[in-house]
Amino acid sequence: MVGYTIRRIIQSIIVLLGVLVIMFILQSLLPNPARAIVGVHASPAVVHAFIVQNYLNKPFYFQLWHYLYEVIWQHTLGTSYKLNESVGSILKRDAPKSFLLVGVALLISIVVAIPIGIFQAVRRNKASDQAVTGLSFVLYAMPTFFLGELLILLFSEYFHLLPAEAPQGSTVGQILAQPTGLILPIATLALVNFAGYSRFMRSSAIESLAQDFIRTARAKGLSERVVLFKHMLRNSLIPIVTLIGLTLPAVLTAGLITEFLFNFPGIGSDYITALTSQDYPTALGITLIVAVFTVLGNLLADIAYAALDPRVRY
Amino acid sequence: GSSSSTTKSSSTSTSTATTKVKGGTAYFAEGPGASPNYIFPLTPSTNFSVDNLARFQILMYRPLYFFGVGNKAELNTSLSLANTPVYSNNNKTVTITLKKYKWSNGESVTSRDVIFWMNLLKANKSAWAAYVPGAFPDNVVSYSAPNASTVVFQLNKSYSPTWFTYNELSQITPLPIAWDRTSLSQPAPSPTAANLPDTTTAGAVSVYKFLNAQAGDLSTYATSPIWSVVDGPWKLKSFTTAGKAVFVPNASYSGPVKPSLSQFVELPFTSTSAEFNVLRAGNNAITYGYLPVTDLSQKSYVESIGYKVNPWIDLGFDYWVENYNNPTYGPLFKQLYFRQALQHLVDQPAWITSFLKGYAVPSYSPVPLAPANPFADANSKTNPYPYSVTAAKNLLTSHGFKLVNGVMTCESPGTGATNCGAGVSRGLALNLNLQYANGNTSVTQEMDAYASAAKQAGINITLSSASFNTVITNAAPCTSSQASCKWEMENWAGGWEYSPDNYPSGGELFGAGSGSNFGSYSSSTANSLIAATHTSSNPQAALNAYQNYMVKQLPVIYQPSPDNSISLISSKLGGVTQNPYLNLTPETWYFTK
Amino acid sequence: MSITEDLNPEIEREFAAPFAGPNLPTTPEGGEVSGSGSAWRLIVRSFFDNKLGILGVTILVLLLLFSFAGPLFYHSDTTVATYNINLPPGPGHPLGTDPSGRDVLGRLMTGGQDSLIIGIISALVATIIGTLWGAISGFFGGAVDTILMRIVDVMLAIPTIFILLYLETIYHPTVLLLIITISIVSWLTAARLVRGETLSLRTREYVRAVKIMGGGRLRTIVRHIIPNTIGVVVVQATFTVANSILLLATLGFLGFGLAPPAADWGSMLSGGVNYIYDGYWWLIYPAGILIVLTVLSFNFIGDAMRDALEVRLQRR
Amino acid sequence: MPLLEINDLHTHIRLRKGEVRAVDGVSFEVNVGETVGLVGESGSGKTMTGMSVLGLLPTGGYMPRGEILFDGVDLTKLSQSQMRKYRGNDIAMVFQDPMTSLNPVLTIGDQIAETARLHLGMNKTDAEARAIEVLSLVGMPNPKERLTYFPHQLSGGLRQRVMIAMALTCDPKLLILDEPTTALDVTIQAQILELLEDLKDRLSMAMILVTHDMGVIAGRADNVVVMYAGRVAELAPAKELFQMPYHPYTEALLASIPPLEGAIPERLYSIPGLPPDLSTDLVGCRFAPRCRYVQDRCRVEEPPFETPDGYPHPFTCFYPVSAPDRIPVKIVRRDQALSKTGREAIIELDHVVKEYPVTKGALVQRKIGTVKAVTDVSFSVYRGETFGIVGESGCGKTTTGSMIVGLEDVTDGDIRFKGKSIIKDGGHYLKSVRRDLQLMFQDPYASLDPRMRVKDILSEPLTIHRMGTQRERDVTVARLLREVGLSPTAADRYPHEFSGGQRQRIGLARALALQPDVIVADEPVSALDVSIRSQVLNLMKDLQAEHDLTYIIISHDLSVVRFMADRIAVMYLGKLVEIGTEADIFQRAKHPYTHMLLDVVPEANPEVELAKEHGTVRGEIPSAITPPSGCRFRTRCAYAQDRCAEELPDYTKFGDEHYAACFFPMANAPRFAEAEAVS
Ligand SMILES: Nc1ncnc2c1ncn2[C@@H]1O[C@H](COP(=O)(O)OP(=O)(O)OP(=O)(O)O)[C@@H](O)[C@H]1O
Ligand SMILES: Nc1ncnc2c1ncn2[C@@H]1O[C@H](COP(=O)(O)OP(=O)(O)OP(=O)(O)O)[C@@H](O)[C@H]1O
Ligand SMILES: [Mg+2]
Ligand SMILES: [Mg+2]
Repeated sequence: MVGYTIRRIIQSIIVLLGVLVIMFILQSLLPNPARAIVGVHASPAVVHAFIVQNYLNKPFYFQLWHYLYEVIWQHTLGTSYKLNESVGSILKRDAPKSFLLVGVALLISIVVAIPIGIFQAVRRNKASDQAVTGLSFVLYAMPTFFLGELLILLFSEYFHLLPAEAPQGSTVGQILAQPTGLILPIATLALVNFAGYSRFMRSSAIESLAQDFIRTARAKGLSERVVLFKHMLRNSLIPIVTLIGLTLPAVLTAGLITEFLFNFPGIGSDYITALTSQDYPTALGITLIVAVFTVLGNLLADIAYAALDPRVRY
Repeated sequence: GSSSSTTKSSSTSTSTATTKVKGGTAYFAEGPGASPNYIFPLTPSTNFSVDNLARFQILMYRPLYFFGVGNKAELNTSLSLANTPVYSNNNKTVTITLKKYKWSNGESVTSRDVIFWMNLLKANKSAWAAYVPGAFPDNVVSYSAPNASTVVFQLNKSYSPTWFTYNELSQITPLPIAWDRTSLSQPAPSPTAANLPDTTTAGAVSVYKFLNAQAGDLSTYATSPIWSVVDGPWKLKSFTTAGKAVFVPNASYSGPVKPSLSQFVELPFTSTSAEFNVLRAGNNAITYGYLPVTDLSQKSYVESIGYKVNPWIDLGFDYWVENYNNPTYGPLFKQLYFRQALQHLVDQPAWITSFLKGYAVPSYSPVPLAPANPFADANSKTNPYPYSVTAAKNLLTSHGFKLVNGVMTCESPGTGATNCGAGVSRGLALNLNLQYANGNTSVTQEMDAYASAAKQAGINITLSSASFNTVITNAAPCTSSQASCKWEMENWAGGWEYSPDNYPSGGELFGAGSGSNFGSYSSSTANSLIAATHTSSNPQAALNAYQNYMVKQLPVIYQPSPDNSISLISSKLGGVTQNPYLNLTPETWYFTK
Repeated sequence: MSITEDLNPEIEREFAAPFAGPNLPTTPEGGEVSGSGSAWRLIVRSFFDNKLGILGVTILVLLLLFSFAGPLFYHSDTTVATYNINLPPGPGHPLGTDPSGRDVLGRLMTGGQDSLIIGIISALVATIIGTLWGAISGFFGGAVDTILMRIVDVMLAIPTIFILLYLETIYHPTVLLLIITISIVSWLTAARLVRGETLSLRTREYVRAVKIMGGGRLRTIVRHIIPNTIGVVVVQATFTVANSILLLATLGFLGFGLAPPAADWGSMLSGGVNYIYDGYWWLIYPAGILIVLTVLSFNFIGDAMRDALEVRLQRR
Repeated sequence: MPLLEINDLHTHIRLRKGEVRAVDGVSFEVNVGETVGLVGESGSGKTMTGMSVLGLLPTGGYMPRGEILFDGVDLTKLSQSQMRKYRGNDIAMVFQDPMTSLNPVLTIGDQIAETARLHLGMNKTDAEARAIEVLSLVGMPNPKERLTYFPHQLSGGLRQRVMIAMALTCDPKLLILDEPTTALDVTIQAQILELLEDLKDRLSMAMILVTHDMGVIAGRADNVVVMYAGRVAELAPAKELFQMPYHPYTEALLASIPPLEGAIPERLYSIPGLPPDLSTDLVGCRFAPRCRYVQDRCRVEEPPFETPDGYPHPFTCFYPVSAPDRIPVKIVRRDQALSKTGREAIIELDHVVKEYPVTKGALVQRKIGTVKAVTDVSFSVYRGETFGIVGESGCGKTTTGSMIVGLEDVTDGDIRFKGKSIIKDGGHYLKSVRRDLQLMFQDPYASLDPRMRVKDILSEPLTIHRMGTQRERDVTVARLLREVGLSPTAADRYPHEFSGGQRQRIGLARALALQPDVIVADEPVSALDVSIRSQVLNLMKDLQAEHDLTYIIISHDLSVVRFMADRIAVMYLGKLVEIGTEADIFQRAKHPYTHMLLDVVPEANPEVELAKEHGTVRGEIPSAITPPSGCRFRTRCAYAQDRCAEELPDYTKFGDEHYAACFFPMANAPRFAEAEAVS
């Protein structure tokens, strides 16, 4: 297990290096951000100074090398062009909030999707199954922002029940202090994820239910409840765990949209702001941390997989 | 559009007389993604923004000269730290006398504080956003403080006094001597101490380094012993790195208007719709917000929940640029008739009423009509090239163009009066690209309308949209051989704001080779007219000559200039004025019963 | 991405009756063979057993008719802007006009063309790239596999929208560019899926049989591996279309859709969402519903197709 | 009163389209202490009958008619919750595949204790104690330790013991075993069956033993129920049934089993055609279309299940088989001239070694050992003969076969085809003789590309070798199909449109397409039903004669190998332990391992089976990664001595072509030699 973990970590580092290479290649294709950063009024000298100062006149591999140097020796992720802050401190401030949002939504969607998926599998092709299937299909077909807007329209605009904006604040504590504001963004994100997970849980449960050992369990005289929750559940969770790892990027993307929509002060909003203001170091830092979490999420998923499935031993 | 908006804005300050209550907290909505993040007034270009300067620093650190009187674009003598400057010696010597202001640490605002600024600026000018080689402070040969309240500048040549006051002296912010150090552990120096670090270039460099580093630590803004020394009406109480700033009145503020509010809060937002969602939800989370242009139809709703709708007009004008060095169309852009044709297709009145619901000012000239200002002359008030597809068509056909497959195509090249003009080759069809900044429905609508009108005139315009920054990056001055010179027209939909260069003389805009001349417009007449606005001893005459030329010559394509924002001000809030240079003065605000 | 396609495809364990044929004494020794048609015909047949599948195809056909045949019957100039902006539905404009005064119904049709073309073609391109990538990776294994799959891992570690936004910042969004960019981020799942399939196909006896017969690698990949991944690939492609259309909508929302007068439903929807408080429902719901319907129909089709394939697998 | 009495049981399964009548009027009874065997072809309703007793029907399943009386209670009338009281308690069931039938994520202790807690109301500790008890009952070594094991940590045999232990937890009165040993090796099968026998006596249970293996039934069942197409064809005490079957189906089943003793028939009897589709309406006798004795009446009228006068037991037939009618066994002794003299060795294996590295790790593969799949194996195969390789699972049969056809490289040693190495010259020679060495695959499902039509499958080898024009190929395809007994229309069909046996025929046709000299057939019939199996074996024999083929037949089924092979090699854990002619092996085997194998194969003859000495199988197959030193069989050998661990026994010659690698060769003949060969 330890050996496996070490190897996976090395592998993850290689993947992250790959992410950096891709991002720097992409960045080198982007228009030079200097003018956009320093503004309409700035003189060419200022523009030039900015370029030199940020190595924008250097080839991408030099920039990459410099960035690695910053990351490894200086423990920073560069400085934002626009925000007068190190990218590290932006991430330290905003990433926890985003992971709170995404994490809670993910948790809720999983916790709801699992029993519902099982329920559907048990009542397969009955009206209730088809109703949930229909709902999850529609949710799944909805662009995140559209769903979010509809929720805003319904709950803040029409019923005045919930705030249309996420809580504001720089710390997780401040965010949590205004829980009502979290409901809509979390609901949006959770609904979007729920759709996929419940569908998958349903198939996974159906598949598990068709396994021979379920028949064995029934032949023992166990009640359906025990059959489902002791014998079937863990087996059908195994593929779900991997799925969650794999869908992390998609979940984070939905998180980005949700943050933007609800004015949530997290890295998703930061990312869009950074990109539209060509604040590349910030955008890069956020991409990197998201990649780190994706890779980490997959690692955790694999470990959870091993924990759930005794057949897997690394 | 223009007249109505002017009257609208003027009504603000004279709001109905109701009982004024002391105290209360006002919440001000920051623009999307525009939250303050740099506190040191000697601001580098990356942070040189309205949000940092006019809406943040100025609340705490007053500039030597304050601009904007109510909603009029003028020097505000009463809010300035100094009396009106006196020019002498053929406009080569400037003498400034300071009024009696105090820093919050009890020290007086003296000429030494101005010298401190100048020392820092001289030593670190390249780090300063507003620095243009040859201009301030290069054009100041020497500066001195004969006594505690007087500063004297010797200039390298004669300058137009108005220009120099509005554009150069306007940049000065006296700094407290308490900042004249290179580490936090050092005690704050005494203003009378000799040999303070700023007096040597090396010292000034390290003081700047120190202060700039301090300004980089956003989390300490509210607690730093440096930044807490203020001479403005407000003091920072708390500041989150996300951009939420809480101000409380500076108890020892010595200026004329003292705050009535007990707290003033600036709130960050990711998008205009996010801001508007919050505002609509009610509960007074925002006292002073804004209405996104797309939601103009919501005017009556916001009024019903207790907001006044007031446009905030800043001094500026709007346009988009053509690339005079474009290898294909550059020669055509250089033809006045063609620019006239393009301008004839801009239907400013219709755009303003339909798309901007009246919240805009037409632009015909680099010297704006609104807000009220002493600069615009009669020539800038009428549009010489009003909307007319036929006029545009005629201009083209009378210069050798013919419709070929619905597209105007040059049929008779040459330099004669009825030819297409120098460098325009036969068969050149008018298939132009126009890129505009997205995120703003009205701009999209305008560009759509423009492309449709152009089509009727036989000009095929392909639209594309991109982020503001992409547009502005694409619109870089270039020479025709450069690969990046392929762009034809770029509209970043922001035009030009006269701030902090408060004088609308366009020095950086249209001068050949000047920094913000994106389309590489080049005309020797224009160059000399611009120069005159900087140096003439008869400023207004020079400015009039300049604007008359620019109105006719169309160095850019003018488009309606939307109001900076459509403010939504709680009807409980009184005393609001909307400064044309966008300076925020919550000290004049108060709550009413 | 579609969440469901990546791992174990859903197995609807429909019982498949064992193969049976008439057993007349006069038959050849090995027994008679009854034809039920090609695997494809079988798939098609079980596909049409699925009600949702039929619904999906019906919706899709209607959408295609709406977008491509619609303009033949309903004429409107969707390229020219007018000042009749944001008109509610009324005579001349059954679905009102948009903020640039264009007819919404007409624009929905042209927008549908672009959305469907972008969605379908980018899914096609992505699937082709992904299939080749996955088949090569899986078949050759070893270092080739490691390198190719690490590249996929890297791309997967960056959320799609991040790469997309980067690319879109560089270029002006055009139909071609949108196809290219969406393809670039969409092939990954297909690659992983096909690789997985190839790994298992590689050890199938009929693939080993090629070697016994003396056939080469090329033959194995082209004649045996790729044709046998087709089922999975087609299902994946369907889901990719749905995802591409969603991606396109999201891009539109973030301001990276097609610029007017060209239209895509995503940009129309996100443009309309700006007016969410104004009651301009015709700017929001028609586009929104069309997107949802399109995505829905492709998901239904994909789902039904997967089930159909499963049935076939069961029969084998 | 019998413990279980099934009367006219019908079990139907509703499908989206139509209904399957899986069990269609089945009656039999089971007494305490008795084993009832349920036999029949695949799909005849055996499992469904067993599941009906437990009330565990698939979705859509229901019992429209009939009763299942257990201790006088009609189980068909009980609700699910009432049924649960019986399941696992009074009636327990053991399923076929112990790997899939055990929950992979729960420990075996948990899975066993669960039943005890549920039905016996035990607490955790008591239940655990009970689990240990039943595990020792089924002969699980170190039962206490094993409680925390997961199923995958146990071998197949031990897993099946766990399944049985689980079934025994509550001292059931009735134990239903659904193919309990089909997934296991013969040796393990023997152990498990013995265990069951023993337990039945000790615990005085009744058992229903479901199997398709007549041999298993012969030795273990008191009464046998022969099922066909959801109905009982014949019901009789085992001895009676095997002596004198009355139903043509029973007769045919028995006749299609290759005998393990006595004369080897030239051909086997095979039942033509396939069982009917149970979802269609069936008129008349269900077996009629495949019956040798069919009369017109059979096609229209359904015979009753009854004991006609003068017959000892019930069956379902109008025209029962009478002794003179019995299928004649065509006894043609194999041509004795098939000796190696004057024949050329077409394949020669020379000290062949095959090792697979065992690796771990995803990014950096580390070798953590080698699987010694084949170690130092040498033998020759002569032109025109059939060479059999037998041995337990994992002994290296497939690997050997794959190396012979060049599908796997050898790690060491040499393989020669017609005297020339196919290894040494970098594969050039192999390439040129590729078409002469063909493989027939085990799994007819997996060996045909499901996307290709049969004609493409069959012409693909021709295309690869650029043989003939398109027209000629078509002709060849038609000829091949005819040769393997398929109609020419088959050419346009896809593999999924064929039955298993038909597919295996196509596989054979493909192997023949290139007119090879040698065909290696790896378990060619192990996936097939008995009735189909004999068809394919007969066909293979016919084709061999026609095309002068040399076969190498790999099988773990000794009866198949005996039927087919002239010479037989016995492998154990990668080593060749004994080689000789069919008679050498079956009558004069010298190696204890060969003896063990021969002793445990069940034979479809109750007399032989019942006379068998039990307990000859010891232990389990050791790991191929760390095989035992010296003689690899020593760990399971009753005669092993110290020397066996220290030295590697060399081959000793016992006859012309008979060699065995043992220090202490068996002096007595294996059991089969005793029965007199009829010649
Ligand atoms: N879940 C099910 N749904 C529909 N039909 C089924 C189902 N299970 C079995 N059948 C059908 O019921 C009949 C009897 O099946 P059963 O499993 O009892 O046969 P079996 O004798 O056990 O065969 P095998 O030897 O292959 O196990 C067959 O025709 C089979 O196709
Ligand atoms: N590709 C492989 N990699 C690693 N080990 C293998 C491989 N193929 C076979 N082995 C191992 O080699 C040994 C011999 O396997 P082989 O398949 O030849 O046995 P077999 O006699 O055919 O068994 P069975 O009757 O189960 O088919 C086994 O221990 C097996 O696990
Ligand atoms: Mg069965
Ligand atoms: Mg094998």
